[in-house]
Amino acid sequence: MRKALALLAIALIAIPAFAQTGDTIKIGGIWTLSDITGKQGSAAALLAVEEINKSGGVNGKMLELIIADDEGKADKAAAAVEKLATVDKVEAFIGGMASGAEVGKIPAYAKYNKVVVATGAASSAIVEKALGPSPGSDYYFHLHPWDYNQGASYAEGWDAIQKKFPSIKIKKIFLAYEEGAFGKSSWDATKLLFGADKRYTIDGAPFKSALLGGGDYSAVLEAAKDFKPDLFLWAGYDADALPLLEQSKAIKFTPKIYLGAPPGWPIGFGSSKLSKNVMLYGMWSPSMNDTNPASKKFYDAYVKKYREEPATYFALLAYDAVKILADGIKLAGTTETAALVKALEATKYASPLGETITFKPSNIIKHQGITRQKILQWQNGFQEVLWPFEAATAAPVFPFPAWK
Amino acid sequence: MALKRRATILAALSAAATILILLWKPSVINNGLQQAGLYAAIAIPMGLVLGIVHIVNLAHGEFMMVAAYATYFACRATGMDPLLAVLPAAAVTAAFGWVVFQLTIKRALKAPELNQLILTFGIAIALTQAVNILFTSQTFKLQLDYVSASIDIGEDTFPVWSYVFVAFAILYAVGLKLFLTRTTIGKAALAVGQNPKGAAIVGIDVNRVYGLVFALALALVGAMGALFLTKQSIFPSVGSPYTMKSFCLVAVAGIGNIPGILGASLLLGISEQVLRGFRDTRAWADIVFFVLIIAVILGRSIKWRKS
Amino acid sequence: MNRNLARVVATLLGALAVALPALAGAYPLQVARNVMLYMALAITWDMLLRSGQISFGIAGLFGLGAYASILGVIRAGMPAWASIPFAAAFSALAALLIGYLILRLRGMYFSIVTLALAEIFRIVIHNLHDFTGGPEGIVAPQGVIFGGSASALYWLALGGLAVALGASIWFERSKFHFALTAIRDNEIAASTSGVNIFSWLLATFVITSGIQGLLGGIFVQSYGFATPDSVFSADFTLLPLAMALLGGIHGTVGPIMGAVLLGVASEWLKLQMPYGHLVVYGIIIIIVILFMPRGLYGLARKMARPAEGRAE
Amino acid sequence: MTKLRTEHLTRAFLGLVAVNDVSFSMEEGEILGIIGPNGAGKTTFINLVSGIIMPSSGTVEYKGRDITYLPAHDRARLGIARTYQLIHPLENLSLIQNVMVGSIFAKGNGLRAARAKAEEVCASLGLTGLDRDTSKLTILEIKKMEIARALANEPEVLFLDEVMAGLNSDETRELIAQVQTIARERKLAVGVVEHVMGVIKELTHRVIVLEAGELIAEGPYEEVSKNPRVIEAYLGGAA
Repeated sequence: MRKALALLAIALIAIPAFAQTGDTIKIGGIWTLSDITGKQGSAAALLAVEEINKSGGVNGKMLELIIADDEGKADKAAAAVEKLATVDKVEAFIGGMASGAEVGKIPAYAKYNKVVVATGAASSAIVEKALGPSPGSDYYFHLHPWDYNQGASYAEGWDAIQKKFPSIKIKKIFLAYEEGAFGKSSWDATKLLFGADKRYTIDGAPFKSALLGGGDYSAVLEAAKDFKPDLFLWAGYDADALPLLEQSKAIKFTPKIYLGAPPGWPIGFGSSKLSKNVMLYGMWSPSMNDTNPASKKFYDAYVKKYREEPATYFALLAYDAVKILADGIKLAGTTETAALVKALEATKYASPLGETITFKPSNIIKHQGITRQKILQWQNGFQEVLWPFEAATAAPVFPFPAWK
Repeated sequence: MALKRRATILAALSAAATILILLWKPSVINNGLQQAGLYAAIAIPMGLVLGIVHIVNLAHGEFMMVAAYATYFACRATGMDPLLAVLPAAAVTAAFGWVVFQLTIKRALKAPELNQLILTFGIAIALTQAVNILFTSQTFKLQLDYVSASIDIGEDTFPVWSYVFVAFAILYAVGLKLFLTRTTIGKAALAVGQNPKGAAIVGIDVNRVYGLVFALALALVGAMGALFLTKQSIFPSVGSPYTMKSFCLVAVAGIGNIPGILGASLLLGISEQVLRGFRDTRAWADIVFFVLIIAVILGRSIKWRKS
Repeated sequence: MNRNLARVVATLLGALAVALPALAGAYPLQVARNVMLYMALAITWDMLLRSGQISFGIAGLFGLGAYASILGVIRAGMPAWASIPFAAAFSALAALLIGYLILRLRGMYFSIVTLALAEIFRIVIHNLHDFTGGPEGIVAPQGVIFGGSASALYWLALGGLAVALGASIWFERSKFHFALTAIRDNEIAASTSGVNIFSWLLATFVITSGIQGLLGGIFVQSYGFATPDSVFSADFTLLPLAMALLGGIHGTVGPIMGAVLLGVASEWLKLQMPYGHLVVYGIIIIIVILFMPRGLYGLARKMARPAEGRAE
Repeated sequence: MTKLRTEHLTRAFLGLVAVNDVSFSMEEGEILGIIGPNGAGKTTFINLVSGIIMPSSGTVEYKGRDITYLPAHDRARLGIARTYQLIHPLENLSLIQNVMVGSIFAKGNGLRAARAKAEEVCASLGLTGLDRDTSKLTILEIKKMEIARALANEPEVLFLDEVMAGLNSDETRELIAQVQTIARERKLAVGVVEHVMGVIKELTHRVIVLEAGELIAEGPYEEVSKNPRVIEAYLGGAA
């Protein structure tokens, strides 16, 4: 009892109760810090803050990023928002990855009505719905594409690729999707966007991701093999990448295009023989450094500071979130919400992701940033961008090589 | 008599079902068997610990995860094949387990059962998170050609690599059976498992036996960690689903019934694959595991109550 | 700890809980809400444990209540406040039905079956996309209950805790105490003394499950959404269990102490070390179990009366 | 008046017949000895009439009502109480709370009434220090506590299963006297299982003898103890 009370007392004392309104602009960043996306996202955001402060800060003030962990849980995420808003008194928020945690923050975000530049949370079914329509959700700037944006951009991308490369012909698409929220929303979007007006024949089957204790794909791969797709697409996690390929090889399943859409890839995937010419959906790859100076600048600075590669594009989104927010504050001259929202609406930010980010309405909210993902391909151990063509770093290799 | 007749009918029915499935979709049996092997080989060490030390080890899968990470880095540093690392991994994990046992579990053996449960829960969190800090949440995977091994029969191609799990499961079950019935230390372990107080009275050092059995179980888990690495990706939380699956399998088999784990795994592995084989039942494959667990346990309790 | 001191401490804590919205900012209130939720779950788990039955199915009945509440609002047009008692009733009814099946099981077999049932609930809700929203989850169209007012949400959470606390104290002071302790100590002696074991277990299971469902309803209405992964999370089973054990089982005080310890430790550690605090969290659990096998409350009582040996 | 009667009561465990075709009855105010060599089925017989296990065949009647398959807790409510060969204290309840259990559940008393009843019963057995933990009690006190718990049921039929075992001769004498007084005052039918024949001789009005699950003799102790079959059973059992 005594011990518990002592702990409670320490906890209460440890929370500084005074407000600090001096020469800094405080930004709160919330990620799942035990996850690589959150770890690197927060690191990249710190890098951006450092760069901005080195070049004189924003309107004469230094930026200060205060990081909090949401542990991937809604209740912890809500506590993180409250802490940043009331204890640290931050003036804007960035961050976010898992939709299930993001949706826990929304009531608190709405209560404080400070600008949020969100770096993750793709689920339109819960996050966008919970945000609700304009003007109630105007404070929220969503950088990452919604699930339906992604689906639409893939459909667009494949149309464009087939037009440009007549040798590539896709009629039948099979989607193997992990049975959780991520896979299910991918399946819904794929059915909706590829299945429309019967241009493509679509089939799909769920599997249990290795991330959640699965790892046996035999049933879904056999269903795919029977379907004989031109494009085989899987929506799962990095833990599924190599086992799926190995098990595909074991049953001699050789689609012409083998495409994966995990949020990240396992370490050293490119050095695996099986990775050859596997395609992927994503937003960024280090190969873009050759064609995109912003990408190279970010990459070099990140590697120099942290001595590791950014493993996923979530690091870049967090970096962009800080830069976009800083530009907005510069333009508005204040962090006051109405003015800052207005300033951010004018955002035209050349992202290291290889596109210019602006905010446009999506299905429900008013401020959606990126709507397109990219189609890439593993070539000789590197992720090369195939589409959009303006960011392309290589031409597609087709078909997917059959197993020897 | 009635019991025997019922067993015969059951055996005949399951044989008939097997043949039907074989004709309809031979891959279901092939995959189900291999999956069952993986389940069983991971669950058997937990059954051993539960049967003799009477601890539900909630860090079971986490120990396998640690073994797999150790194997991964050893293999990457030396270029060794993880199959060669099976024995070293077993030894290292056993040593690690023995240390963990001496430092923590031994001190909680006299406490109520639930304390041991939560203790191992704490160990599981600490292990997972320590690995997360060291190696991040990213996944690692060795790429080995032989895991894609398969056999062609007519039109069909059957993957066969995972039969290595089946082999290990059988090896574990038979080996443990022999160990527990033929060796002095094994007999002592069995005696301790059945009646710790009685064993102590006849002069068996109960805590030492517990420590040895725990280390032995972890050796088996460690070997599975190396094997698991051949086929699957590893990441900090990779072990935890296997803890729950193993716990369930041990319960279906009945505590102390190690060969029963093979049967339970077979039942669950094949039923899962059968459900996954149909389009309409695919999504429900996960539920079969839990429905069967409840059915078996309830069925057994009713039988007990009758007799 | 003598009785007067205990009463003073209880009164002070009660006063603190009531005064907190006036004293503390939004962050401590939010943390308090989280802690109170887990505390209430820990208490209900302990209530069944007093009969010797170890449930691993807290998350199942909690999640069931959560979905009953949000689907009650969305599919049946219930007002949000009414959906919370509905959640309690729904989980209680579910517990009544499954209780008939499973309450004759004992020991690990009971535990495993409750765990399996929780998984079955999750999978069923996961798979009934059209009705439940499936794996992606479902959002309450009217948003968070009480318009998201921090103090109202705090009172709601405190209300949930008060129900659990009230039930637990009632259990300690009524026939439940005698029935459950007798069942835990010796079922045969209990039955030949007239204790209808099955009925008392069923009543306890239904009551505790109902409260767990109630808490699920409160949780889901406090955040305005449900996903299978969030409301059936294993955290809702394992953390209350750990809290009750670390605080001390078979009574109301232990789970309270354990929940304060782990709940506050978890937030406090996070402030100290944003990366890696979960390792320390695990180590705290290990250390408390090793050095306080009867939990904080057991240790406190032992220190309060060292002369007497085994107290309980 | 006949309180308890069995007809052809039989119980087999996996082919082994523990109680075989036993028919007997117990009258109000009667103290009945149940004797027989080890493994004769005495405890199984008590388990059958108190409802802890169910018979394979035969019937049990209580005051004319068929209770053959009635669960144990319902029999306790009707008025059948018992103690155990191996002590069954409820360790997490205090002495008085142990006794209260009988009154609360078998009689449906409230806690206050149950406490009053328990205090009364404890007083009649000479138990004091009622708020002590059971771990602080002597063997005699635990035995008395279990008798008190049974008496708090306000039973009409009471079975005492080797209640004197483990007690010294003074303690035994004290308990015999108390059991006799209680049986007389409360008009109980008491069934007593004992190995010490002195106790049986002093305490009982009548005995039944079981051997290998069968009832082989019945009557006053003096008479039965001369029965050659009984002597043989005991000698055989001893040999």
